[in-house]
Amino acid sequence: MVTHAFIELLKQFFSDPATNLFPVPYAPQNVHKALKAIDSGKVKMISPVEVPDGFRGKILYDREACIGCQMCLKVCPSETIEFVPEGRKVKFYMSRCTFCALCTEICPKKCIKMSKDFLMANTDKYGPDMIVLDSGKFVQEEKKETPKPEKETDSEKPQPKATA
Amino acid sequence: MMKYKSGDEIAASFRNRFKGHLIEDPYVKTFRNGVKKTAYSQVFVRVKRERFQDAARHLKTFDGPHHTVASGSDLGDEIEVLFHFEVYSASHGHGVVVTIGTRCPKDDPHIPSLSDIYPSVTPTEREKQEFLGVAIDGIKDNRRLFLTHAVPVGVYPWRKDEFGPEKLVRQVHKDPSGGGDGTRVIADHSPFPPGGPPVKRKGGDA
Amino acid sequence: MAEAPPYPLNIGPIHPALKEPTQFKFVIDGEHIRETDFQPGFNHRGVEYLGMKRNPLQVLHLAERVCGICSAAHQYVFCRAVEHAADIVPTERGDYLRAIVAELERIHSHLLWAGVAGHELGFDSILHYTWKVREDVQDILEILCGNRVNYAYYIFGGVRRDISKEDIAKCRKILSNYRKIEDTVLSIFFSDPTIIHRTKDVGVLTHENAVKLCACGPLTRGAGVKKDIRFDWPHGAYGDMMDDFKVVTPETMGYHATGDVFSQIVVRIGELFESVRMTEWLLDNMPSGPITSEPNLSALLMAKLRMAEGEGVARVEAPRGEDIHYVRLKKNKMEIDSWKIRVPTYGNIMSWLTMFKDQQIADIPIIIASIDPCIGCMDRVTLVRDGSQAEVDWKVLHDMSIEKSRRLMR
Amino acid sequence: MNEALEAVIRLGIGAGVIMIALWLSLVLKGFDRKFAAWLQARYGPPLRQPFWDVFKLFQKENVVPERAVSWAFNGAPLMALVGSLVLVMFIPLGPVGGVVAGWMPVLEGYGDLILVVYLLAIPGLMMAIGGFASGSPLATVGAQREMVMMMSYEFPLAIVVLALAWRITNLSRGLESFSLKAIVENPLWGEVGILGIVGLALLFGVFFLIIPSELSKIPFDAPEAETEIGGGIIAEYSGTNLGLFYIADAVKTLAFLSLAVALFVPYNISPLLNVGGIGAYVLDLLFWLFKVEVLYFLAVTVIRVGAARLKIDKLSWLYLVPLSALAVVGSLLLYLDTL
Repeated sequence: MVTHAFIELLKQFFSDPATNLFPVPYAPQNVHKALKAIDSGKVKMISPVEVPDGFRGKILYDREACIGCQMCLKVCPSETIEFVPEGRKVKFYMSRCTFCALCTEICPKKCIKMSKDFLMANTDKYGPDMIVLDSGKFVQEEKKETPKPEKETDSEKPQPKATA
Repeated sequence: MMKYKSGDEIAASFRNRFKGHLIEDPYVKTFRNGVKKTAYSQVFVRVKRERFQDAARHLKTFDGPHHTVASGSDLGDEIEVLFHFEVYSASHGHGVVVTIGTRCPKDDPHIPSLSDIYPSVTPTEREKQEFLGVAIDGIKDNRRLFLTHAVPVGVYPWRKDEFGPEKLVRQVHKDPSGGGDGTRVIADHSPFPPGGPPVKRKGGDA
Repeated sequence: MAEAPPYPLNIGPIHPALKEPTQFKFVIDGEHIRETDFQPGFNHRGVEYLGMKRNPLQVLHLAERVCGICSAAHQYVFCRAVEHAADIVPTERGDYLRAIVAELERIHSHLLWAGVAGHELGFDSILHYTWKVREDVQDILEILCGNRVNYAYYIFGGVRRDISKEDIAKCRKILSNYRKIEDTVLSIFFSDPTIIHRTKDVGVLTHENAVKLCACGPLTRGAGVKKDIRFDWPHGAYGDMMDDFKVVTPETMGYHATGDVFSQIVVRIGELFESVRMTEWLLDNMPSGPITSEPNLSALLMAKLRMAEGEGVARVEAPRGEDIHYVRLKKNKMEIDSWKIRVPTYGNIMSWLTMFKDQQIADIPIIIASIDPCIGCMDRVTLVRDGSQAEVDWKVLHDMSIEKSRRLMR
Repeated sequence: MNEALEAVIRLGIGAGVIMIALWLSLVLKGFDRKFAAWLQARYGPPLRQPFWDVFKLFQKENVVPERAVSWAFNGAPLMALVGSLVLVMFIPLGPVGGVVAGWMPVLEGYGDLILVVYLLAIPGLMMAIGGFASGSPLATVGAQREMVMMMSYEFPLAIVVLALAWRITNLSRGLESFSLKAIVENPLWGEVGILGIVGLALLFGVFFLIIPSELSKIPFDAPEAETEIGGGIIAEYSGTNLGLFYIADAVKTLAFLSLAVALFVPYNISPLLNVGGIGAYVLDLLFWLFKVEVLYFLAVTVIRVGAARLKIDKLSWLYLVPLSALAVVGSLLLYLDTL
């Protein structure tokens, strides 16, 4: 009995598989050794699928620009952000972050932003990679650059309204 | 085509019918969204406990009340239980959300069950029993629904008084009454201790 | 083995037919089910309790995490409930963008369900096929919202991101791909003899029971009841779409509404492509204007939400059915005073149990899957049990896992 | 003295055949998984994955449930494997006839097709015994289903085998009726008329549909039914026992497919290409492997990924009524052809 499913399956049989084999084609016996091999260049890593602009990944924090207003603490749903009274700065525990990006929007100085980095798996949730203290000065740099044209949206232009 | 009543008409109907038995005046909230500003509304009716079942029956005079859920909150001295319905469901644009609620004092925490009128309320009534510590008289199934037996009987997560779960937040294994590990509680998984729901004495701190 | 039939058969808390922990207690006689009982609560996380300790902006992202699949629906409905309580009016464009994400989520959720249903029937190829197709809609959601699962797209008064011209073009391209595969998907699901054999007259929910037990979502539409909150309670952009779109029931797809699992497949697959058309309609008719009525988050939080007093109920047609939140806000109090979530699965428990009547053991997985259960949404408290000697303490577990990680790193 | 020597030689060959069969069956399983993955637009595991699976299962702890009858529970997997390995001894694994006409199964002459059909039932029977011995309701349900399945598909299988054997006797060349050797060396397709060919095709079709059910593969895997009864018969099995079942299943698959090839397509390619000597043997061996793999792909892999699991009542009906009827029609056509 030839069903539609059979036909579709046979089509798939003769086309390329849909999977992206990240990071290596077959599960390695020892993940850490495989990662080391990738780092040393012995094994070529198959890169993950590209993420679009506006992806919410690991937090970037411009420590210098921060004024310590603590608004981000008020909106953070998961207590990711800890206030450090010395210097009136904050630090971010990425293992708790829910990537809602509310802190980036409420920050009056825009000194928090989200990178495209999503490979954050770690065995130690308080490890150096999992706490964001300072990721360089990006607020000033961005100001120095000529202001990029905003993504063109059609919200300003008149649009045909919904017709009845 | 049948006549659909608006939120205001439904509120007025409750106002006339239950005059003197209302906790507060029924009120309507109407919203308009989208480009065409289509209106939709919700009605809040709060009836005294004695007439609560009547109010639920009165709701049946409107076409097809669809029961969704009961919510509840601890108001301090009283416990409020709200049953959310939609009348004129499956009407393509005429639905009205009707919330009928009642309150009971904490020293007499029980309300009548609606399970004879709406068979689908049993799970949510079970949930209210275990989460709010309010007994539902005439409930069809008295077991706990969501809480496992690791939560001791006598702790009700939505209570904001001494029966609340605050003391459980860090130490689940400690029985609030003192001894025991609190994990094995009662054989029939009833949400209440043998004497019924906990009673808060007025003015007392228990 | 010792017992004579009928004997008890427990499905769950952990079982291949269940994607999330819950428990069914059946009494079976040979292959036939005689009695059914249901015990949820294995995955209770106390979300409502947590919510009553947080301010609405924080809860917005907690609500999103009630469920991974219908996370947009929960954000949407929570937003609306708070707006109803605090008298915030969303903007027109915001309404449309909200509806777009909600409809895209319906596409992805129904595709996911179709795959899971196929898996429960032993038809894993369908799982692989639908999930492959689902990647496309996930891509749109990622473009629109930033991430694939928890979108963080809604905010009180509108949405958080606007849609750009090139994004609209990308969306249209992907949506037209869905239109292309429509016939293939319909014929795979509606004419496969093994699927028909496994789903026709299985798990029947009669029209009468669907009305009496207040079932919701595709389950009730499969029984021929035209309940759909998008059209019954025309909130947001759905009020504008009422003339162009109708509720999808098996009748509109050309089948009889028998209430069995097959009708639900028909409804869900039909709705999937209806949602594709709805999204295109929304993109075509999107009004211009601001995307949110209060772009300043601190003003929103400190002024509007803190000063709000009142209560609100909101309902949204999540992919699985009716999703309703009740919120009460108090003046000068940052935290939410009272919050109640009701998810579709909760509303369908009573209907579910009637569907098992006189069915076979082989039908259990597909009947469980047929309502598209989301136990994680329904249960909402986690308990870490410790102290008792027989049980493993979480600290011990934690130490064990650290030790294992170290061992692996060697 | 000669007999003792012959016994020793046969033992040695037998051990070799077992080794080859174990290796080949796992390789074929690897191909099965790879092709299934390609059908589903996946990459699939490497070909060596079944070996890793077995290797890993043999390292794991063997858990015996408290309520299980432990001797039956532990004995069943071993007996299932022994059953499949004995089966291998009776079925020609490799090209037969043609250049290598002298090559035959190790135990050729010690048993016939009737024995093979009996041996085929042993792994399934052992799985049912193991399921009943597990003491879990899920396994019991699975074992009940396995018994129903066996009762259903053995009936058309018996009809097919009987029809073939009868036709071989009817060739009136003094051949033994149930001898595999006779069937293999006298392919029936060339011996019968047009009616007979139709009959044989019907019988082949029935046999083809018996393959996935005999091997408990989707859509006929109701006894295991992962999503319904959590593995059913093998729900309680773990470690070495599960590994033994795994190998038994692989070997049985190989044996059953070889039987199908031997019964219905016992042809060689070397005469066609006019090759001789050792080249012919290699070519025939590859061709035989190709036939087995094609049959594996069509009868197991494609059906396995392209259908939903059938319910046990439908399944039983399918074998007892339509397929049995088809088999009877096929036999009748074979009979009519001799008139």
